[in-house]
Amino acid sequence: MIVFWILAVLLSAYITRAFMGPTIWDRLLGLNLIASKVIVLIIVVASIYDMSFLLDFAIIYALSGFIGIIFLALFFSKSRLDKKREKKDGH
Amino acid sequence: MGIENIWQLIGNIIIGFGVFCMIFGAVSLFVLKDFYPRILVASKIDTVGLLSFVIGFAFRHGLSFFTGKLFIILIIMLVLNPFVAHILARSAYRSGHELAAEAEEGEKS
Amino acid sequence: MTQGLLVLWIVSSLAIVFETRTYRLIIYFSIFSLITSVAYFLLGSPDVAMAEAAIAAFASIFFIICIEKYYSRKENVEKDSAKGESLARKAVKAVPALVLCVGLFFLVIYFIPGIEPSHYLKHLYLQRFMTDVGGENAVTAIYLGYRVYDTLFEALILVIAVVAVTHMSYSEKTQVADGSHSEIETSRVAALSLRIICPIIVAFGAYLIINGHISAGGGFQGGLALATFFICRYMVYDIYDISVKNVLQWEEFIFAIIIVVTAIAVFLGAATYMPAAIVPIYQSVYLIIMNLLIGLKVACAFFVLFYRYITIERE
Amino acid sequence: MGIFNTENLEIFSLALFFISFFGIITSKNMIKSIIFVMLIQTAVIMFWLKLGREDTATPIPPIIYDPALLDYMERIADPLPQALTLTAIIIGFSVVAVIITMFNALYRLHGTADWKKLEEVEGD
Repeated sequence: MIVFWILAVLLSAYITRAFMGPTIWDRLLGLNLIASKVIVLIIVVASIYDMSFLLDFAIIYALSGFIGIIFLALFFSKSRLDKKREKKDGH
Repeated sequence: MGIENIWQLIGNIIIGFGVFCMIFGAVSLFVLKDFYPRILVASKIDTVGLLSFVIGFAFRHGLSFFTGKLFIILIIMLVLNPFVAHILARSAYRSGHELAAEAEEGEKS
Repeated sequence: MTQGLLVLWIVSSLAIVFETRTYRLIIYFSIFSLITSVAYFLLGSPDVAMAEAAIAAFASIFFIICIEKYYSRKENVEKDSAKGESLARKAVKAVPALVLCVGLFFLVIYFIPGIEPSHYLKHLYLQRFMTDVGGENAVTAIYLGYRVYDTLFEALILVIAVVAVTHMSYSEKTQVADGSHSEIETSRVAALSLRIICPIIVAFGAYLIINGHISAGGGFQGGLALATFFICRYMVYDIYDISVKNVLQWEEFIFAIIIVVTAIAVFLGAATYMPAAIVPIYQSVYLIIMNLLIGLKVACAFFVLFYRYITIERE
Repeated sequence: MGIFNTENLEIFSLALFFISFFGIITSKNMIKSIIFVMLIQTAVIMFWLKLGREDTATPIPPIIYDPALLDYMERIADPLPQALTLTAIIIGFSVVAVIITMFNALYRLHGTADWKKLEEVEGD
């Protein structure tokens, strides 16, 4: 039970980092950590309920959460690339 | 949270260690200044924390479907977590996010 | 604990309100939908939580794809971040809307305590669904047994949406030549780790579809998991060897089969009226077939949606 | 273990409803209003799930793997709203997918993602 509350505090710590982070990449890092902290939260809930099918949700959550983040990161880097390259060719 | 048998005790100790790790992970987020050291430390500690959590809960539940599914989650997380950190760091570097030290050097020179 | 989670929920939605740069909007939206997915889970509905988690991932991918085109040109980025007008003037303009919303909010709060939902239906369903429709998952029993017409029309709307997206996406070269590459540069790490993850995704999607009527899960969630597999596959082998056209035809074909199966099932009375004593096997067979068909249909639909968006982004 | 007490859930979901309503009204950026369309739908779904609950103790998912669960009747979450929410989420998302395609086409034609500039360009 205590684990539950500690996890809640950690979750909010990551969210503040995600909101406060200066660059986009800090925000994505915050998002990534929130996703993995939430999975641990689900494992705790599933073990309290002691129903094993609740863990299916944790697997789906892990897969879809991370794939969302992977594509966000991929497309962020693609778009700024040409701007960066122009700056390099500039000077 | 009465602890019935020895297995639960070991499980609780390992979960305690996992929580202890994760608190350091959270602290590292705010102490480190630039993005790259932060992502390195946070995702590594995060994976270790998750690993100890899963093993702790596996001890608490003994050999059952619950532990089986826990290990499926463990495999997925052990593969995906570092992979996402890699993608993040690579795309951050690709899109021109210099290290703080490099940036200062650049301006100084 | 749920109170804290819901406060975070509201905070992330407020963050979306006060953010102007589009990149950050998408990240906050992604955080928001991750939190809603956990909130559904904590409120005792794993089926809805799974669907919401997968939809959150798809939504942020679709958003980022259409944003990325907008941001690749330099001037848009500067224009967006420039503070158009002073904060004060912006606030003044927002005041009437703010007053309206806050007023409505307190108005409705004042009337809420009057509503007292009756739980007659819930008791009815929970007691009788095991015998009438079979299977142990009440949610699947409802949307496949008692309310099978809703599912039919929902599948129809999904087909219409996919057809609309494929024919409405504005690009002269909509007919992407199969086998042409996209510019996503993938590293060896991506190839290796996705090779480990992809079989797990497909196996897990099939597991969700097959025993959707026993444990949490069902046609939709399994289909969404399969669609996630196609997205992973795009990351590594980014050639279009599967042509979008015949996947679309596949999807409409499966939809036709769904209609036929439901018609037969209703006429034969498998869904709700066949007494369980005679034919319990028939009921679970019907549930598995329906879940399988819906799962495949949803997987094809989201596959087409995803590949159509990729072609928009490509040129 | 009152971990999941959900007394004032409807206040939270109503608050979110009006926040996103306010957001739709005042959002200048097209993409922001699309995001708020999805937010409003989530708020309605959260309110809808709350109505199905009798008491605020820990809700049990409606999966009855052994009939003994049935005597906790009031704590089991109501399956009916969940079944309807499933179709609502997928229909909502397919609507948003079509909206995003329209946004793409509009942006291609006029090159702006801003409601104000769009009116000037189209001049209607």
